[in-house]
Amino acid sequence: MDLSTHQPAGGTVYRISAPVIANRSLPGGHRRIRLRAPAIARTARPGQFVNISPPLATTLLRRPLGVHRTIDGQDIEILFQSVGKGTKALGAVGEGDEIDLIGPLGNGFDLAGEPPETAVLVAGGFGLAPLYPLAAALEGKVDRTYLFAGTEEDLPMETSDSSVHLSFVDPDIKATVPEFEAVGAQCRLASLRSRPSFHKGLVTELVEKLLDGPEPLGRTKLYACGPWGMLKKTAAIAAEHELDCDVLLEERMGCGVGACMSCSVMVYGDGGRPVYARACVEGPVFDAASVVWDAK
Amino acid sequence: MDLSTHQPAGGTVYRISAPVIANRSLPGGHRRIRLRAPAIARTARPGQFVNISPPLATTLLRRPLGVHRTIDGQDIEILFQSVGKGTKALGAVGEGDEIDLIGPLGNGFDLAGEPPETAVLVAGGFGLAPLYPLAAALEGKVDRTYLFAGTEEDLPMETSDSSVHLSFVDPDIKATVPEFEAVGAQCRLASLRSRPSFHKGLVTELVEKLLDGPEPLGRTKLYACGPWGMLKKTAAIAAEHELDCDVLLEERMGCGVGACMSCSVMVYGDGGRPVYARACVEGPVFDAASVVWDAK
Amino acid sequence: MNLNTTIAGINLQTPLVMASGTFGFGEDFARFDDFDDSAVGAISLKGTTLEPRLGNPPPRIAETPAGVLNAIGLQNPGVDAVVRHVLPRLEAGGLTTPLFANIAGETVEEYAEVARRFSTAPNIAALEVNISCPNVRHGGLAFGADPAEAARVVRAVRQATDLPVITKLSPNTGRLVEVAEACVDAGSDALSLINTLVGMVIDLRSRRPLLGNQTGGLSGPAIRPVAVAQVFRVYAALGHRLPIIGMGGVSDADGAFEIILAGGAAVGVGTALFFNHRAPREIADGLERHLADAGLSRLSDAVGAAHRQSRIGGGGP
Amino acid sequence: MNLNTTIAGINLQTPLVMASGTFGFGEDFARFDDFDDSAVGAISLKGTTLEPRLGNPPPRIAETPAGVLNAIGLQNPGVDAVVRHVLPRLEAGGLTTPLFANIAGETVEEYAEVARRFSTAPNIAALEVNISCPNVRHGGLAFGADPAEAARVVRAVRQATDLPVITKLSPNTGRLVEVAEACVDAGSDALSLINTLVGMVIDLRSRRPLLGNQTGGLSGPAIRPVAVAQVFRVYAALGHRLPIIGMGGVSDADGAFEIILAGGAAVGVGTALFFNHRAPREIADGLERHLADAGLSRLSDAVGAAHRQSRIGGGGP
Ligand SMILES: Cc1cc2nc3c(=O)[nH]c(=O)nc-3n(C[C@H](O)[C@H](O)[C@H](O)COP(=O)(O)OP(=O)(O)OC[C@H]3O[C@@H](n4cnc5c(N)ncnc54)[C@H](O)[C@@H]3O)c2cc1C
Ligand SMILES: Cc1cc2nc3c(=O)[nH]c(=O)nc-3n(C[C@H](O)[C@H](O)[C@H](O)COP(=O)(O)OP(=O)(O)OC[C@H]3O[C@@H](n4cnc5c(N)ncnc54)[C@H](O)[C@@H]3O)c2cc1C
Ligand SMILES: Cc1cc2nc3c(=O)[nH]c(=O)nc-3n(C[C@H](O)[C@H](O)[C@H](O)COP(=O)(O)O)c2cc1C
Ligand SMILES: Cc1cc2nc3c(=O)[nH]c(=O)nc-3n(C[C@H](O)[C@H](O)[C@H](O)COP(=O)(O)O)c2cc1C
Ligand code: FES
Ligand code: FES
Repeated sequence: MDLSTHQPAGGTVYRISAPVIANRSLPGGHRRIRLRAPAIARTARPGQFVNISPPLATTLLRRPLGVHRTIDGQDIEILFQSVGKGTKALGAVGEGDEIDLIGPLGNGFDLAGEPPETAVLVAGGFGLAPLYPLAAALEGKVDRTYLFAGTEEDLPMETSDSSVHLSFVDPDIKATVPEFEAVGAQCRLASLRSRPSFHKGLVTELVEKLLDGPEPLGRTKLYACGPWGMLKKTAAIAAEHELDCDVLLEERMGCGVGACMSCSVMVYGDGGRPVYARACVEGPVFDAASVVWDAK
Repeated sequence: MDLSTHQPAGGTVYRISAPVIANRSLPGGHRRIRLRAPAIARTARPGQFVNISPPLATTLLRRPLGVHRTIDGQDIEILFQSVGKGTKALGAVGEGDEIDLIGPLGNGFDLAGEPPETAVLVAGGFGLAPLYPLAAALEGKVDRTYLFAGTEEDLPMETSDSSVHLSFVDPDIKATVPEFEAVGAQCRLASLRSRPSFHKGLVTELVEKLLDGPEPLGRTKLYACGPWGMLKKTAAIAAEHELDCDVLLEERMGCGVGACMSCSVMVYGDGGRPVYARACVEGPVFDAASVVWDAK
Repeated sequence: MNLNTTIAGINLQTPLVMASGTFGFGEDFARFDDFDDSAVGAISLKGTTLEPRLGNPPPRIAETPAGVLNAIGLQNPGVDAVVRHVLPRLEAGGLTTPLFANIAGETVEEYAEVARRFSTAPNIAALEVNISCPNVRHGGLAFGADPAEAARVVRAVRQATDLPVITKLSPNTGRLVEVAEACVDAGSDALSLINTLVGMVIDLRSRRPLLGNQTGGLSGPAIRPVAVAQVFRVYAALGHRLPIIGMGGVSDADGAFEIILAGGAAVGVGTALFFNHRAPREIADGLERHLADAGLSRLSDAVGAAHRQSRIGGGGP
Repeated sequence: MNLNTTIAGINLQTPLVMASGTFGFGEDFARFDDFDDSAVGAISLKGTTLEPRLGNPPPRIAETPAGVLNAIGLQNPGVDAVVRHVLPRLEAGGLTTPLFANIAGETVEEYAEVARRFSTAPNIAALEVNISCPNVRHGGLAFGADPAEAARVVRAVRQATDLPVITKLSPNTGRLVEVAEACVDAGSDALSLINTLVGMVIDLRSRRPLLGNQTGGLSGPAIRPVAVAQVFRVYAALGHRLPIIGMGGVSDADGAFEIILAGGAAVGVGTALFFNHRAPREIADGLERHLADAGLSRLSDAVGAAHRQSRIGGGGP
């Protein structure tokens, strides 16, 4: 994309007054909300997001939240964390309330080109949520998908112990996310503190173990979402192994449609010159190699 | 009261998170809300008010609303009109919600001194509501109470035709407010447009008919609440007939407790010099003779 | 009802101007399936400089009580890219809404040069001279806070173009009316105000300013009373000489009508677009109702009406 | 946790100063059955002039998005009535909270005379020189927008009193830091900022300015980002020379902590009292939590910390 002339990008954006179908609380203060938003459910791609107005004009700006699942071309599901004013208000809505939202927004993951043979998904904490639709979309297209997730808190999705053996980690490291396994991904979890069945350490160590391990991988691509430090490390691993790597970046936003330049991410533009790209249209998914990792 | 040294005035003010006991809609967009607020129900006098925060931080400032009735030293009832943001939000609360309010505020009507023989209550539109507790308090203390109310819209209280004959008006003018009759007041209503059973004209014409009519009145005092023009006219009638007259004035307020000087009403101070009094402590009830009627 | 208005000889179908910096270069909001062009009177394009500008380090936006703080830092592709690529794209797309080029610079000469280059474009209706950006180190506010400096910029632009010149003023000065007068004397055909107020949010976790630029510009409903007061004052001083595009915190028809009554011949809508892209249509409809309620048949009868309706003797003792 | 702070040699038990004009002469809030004096660091009394002042015609107050517009016009009983009647009443009542007399005038000599008369009262801890009231025709802002004029007032007050002098500054100028510097050079022992921003609300029914005074001063959460920015700037320039009482839109501990991190050694609380008289207690408790979370044992360690935590290289390109 040519960043030099402020091109509009992305498809049609719908504004929907979306009825709340369900709003469930999950461990660790997370919530899963299901909204009736057919125009978005039909068109949203993995990695795209919606921009929500919390109920009762609690906040002025909308809040960007990833589309976690689309259901029957009717509903969208969002996993979110109640961290501040907006997400707390959203957590309090009930069935039948209507939520004002716009979407789908952002580029989403690029699924048009030749798929890799191995997809490695790397999540930090809440970054797990937006990677789920990607895993689901990759099922059947790639030979194998791995998911590694690092977390110090409860994850927004249920975890258990996997029955599948993976050669590149100790057998007692077997914590997994069944919902990801259900769409064909092999999972392992990491935490900096000692937790049963978790790898103790950085999630990126699991990635390194895989890449340096015995499994045949073929053409491999990394996909990552999480805190900046984790993404930077993942990008470095990708660079070192000369692998493609996509990262999903969360930036504060104004308009959500590319008009205001609030959501800038520094990337290498034409001729390697650093320029700011808009996370809401040129992102939120960026080629890790294009991101200026030292800008933050 | 000495206005020259910013004296604090009024009794203890309570802040209460008051459960909503009932919230009923009345004709003409009016509402009657009942709140559990024992400390206020026990201490509020006729003409005093509470300062309410509409729910969910809809507004920044509190909204002053008169105490219409106190019930069993437990609850207070408020009659109000949904005119703007705050009162609309208040209209939407449901049973069990809690409303943050402070009170009782203001001086209220002076019931301590020698009561008049005849009390004449004059209401313009919504001014009817705060006069009700006065009528109730005067019952038994005065020989007779009259209520005249003028309105172009629906009143906040039910009306019907009176069975009592009043000598000073045409017999076909018989519209009354039963709730006032129940506390011993004789009522007649006026409207500028033709309405069956209403006097066609200004409400103050009814006052003049009474004062100039055949009924024996003895020592008479007027009490009025309503729009400025109506109050001014009532004050002029009182002056002309050399009668005492109390008026309840509604002013925009900041603090509600006398600290901020937002709610000023121009009155004649010491030596007849115009000064501003605070409607929230020196008012909202003022001696009509002390008000500088040309200040608005 | 007729919402037509005229700014410096340019006819606008409604008084609503999409505020610079909130509507990009006019293309992004067209992505909405229900964006209603017919409610838009004019589009003020993103502030443009001679060279491309990177803009400020992120984060660039924060929410505040009833407001938004931004520090974009005039990120833009430079006048040549806009004139060569963006404007032809708009023309090819058939956009007929009048476009205002919002121009900025670090020196007087830069303003003039940007003005000159925009004047070559067939589809720019007017220049909006931004001497009020609080988010850049050089230029911007440095010109907008001083009458003589402001006049220098306007004079140079005036000489560099035949297009109508609108000057965009800053509230971050006690001398707004003086600056406005100087701009008019220097040849400005219209004024637009207000730009954002200097503000800051401190992030309580990191305990440092949240925005990459430390300070930002405050916009949104929070600043509407400031905007109304400044439009009122400038109209009182200069309303007989030229039209004012009033803006700041307008998100609904009530706010827009306040600005008009204070003296705005047109009304800028900025931050509101971020949370309600239908605001222009809703405001236009609401304005028609306000005019009808007031018994006015034309918008122009309402412009500055608050001055004519003022209390006799209003003002402090 | 210790919330003690010192302003110009005066020890305050908490950093919370009840802002002038919002707390009367200190007696009214005592009517609340649950008002908590122990959370109050100091009380800034209502602005007082030499002669009694009638104030502005009503309406004097209006609500705005997240803000309040007021135009009281310095209604007050005059310095003599305050010194002879109000202050003795407060003393007799046993009030031990430090009192700041907020003084205003139309001429430099009037400021000095009010200062002189307040200095005879035994229970005034400091003078707060209000050169920033936007709601009076003469004096007020006329002094606060110009460094030389501001210095004249402060110098005259300085010579008229032995009490500590706090100067209260206005945000309605682009020269706030210059004015602050001039006040310090003229002998001010502390600064308080910000006073209200000039604003206006137009009543859509009457189609004229709602307030009797037409314009008013904007306060409340809406202006907090402006207050934080100005405290930050003044602290950067003068924080090493004297303490700042920061205020504007503080209604909770988060807002108060922002002001402190920006450079406020104390924090004014005004408009918030109108809707929550328990704000001082809630803020004091919340500040203790913030200090604990930040691992700071004393309030003074947090004052201006946002400057020390700033990003390296923060600031626009
Ligand atoms: C493309 C994208 C996808 C996202 N997907 C999800 C998701 O699926 N689930 C989820 O829980 N969260 C997601 N987030 C983060 C989510 O937007 C924030 O948690 C949310 O905006 C916080 O709002 P608040 O009012 O609760 O918090 P506050 O802290 O009160 O918000 C204040 C302001 O900061 C912004 N802000 C705060 N945190 C973030 C953040 N992490 N990213 C961007 N803006 C932020 C808010 O939008 C708001 O403007 C996503 C963010 C982006 C940009
Ligand atoms: C002492 C007193 C007693 C009152 N008693 C009653 C009552 O019993 N029932 C009732 O319906 N109304 C009563 N009012 C009027 C009531 O306060 C207003 O209708 C209400 O404040 C409107 O708020 P809003 O948010 O709906 O309107 P908005 O117009 O949105 O209010 C904007 C601002 O203006 C103020 N305001 C608007 N109208 C009035 C008004 N008439 N008087 C004072 N301030 C106003 C509001 O308080 C608020 O600060 C009383 C007012 C006073 C001063
Ligand atoms: C994100 C953002 C970017 C802006 N960029 C510009 C700009 O480039 N040039 C300009 O003159 N004003 C700019 N402004 C100011 C707006 O045009 C407008 O004057 C201001 O935001 C007040 O209006 P509002 O409250 O309706 O947003 C910007 C405002 C915002 C919020
Ligand atoms: C009703 C009212 C009256 C005020 N009167 C004065 C005054 O007399 N002297 C003064 O220095 N400031 C006065 N102020 C300004 C406040 O002291 C304070 O600086 C301003 O309101 C910002 O703080 P806040 O947002 O916490 O209210 C007044 C403010 C209000 C709201
Ligand atoms: S949020 Fe406006 S450009 Fe991305
Ligand atoms: S409302 Fe504050 S003094 Fe009356």
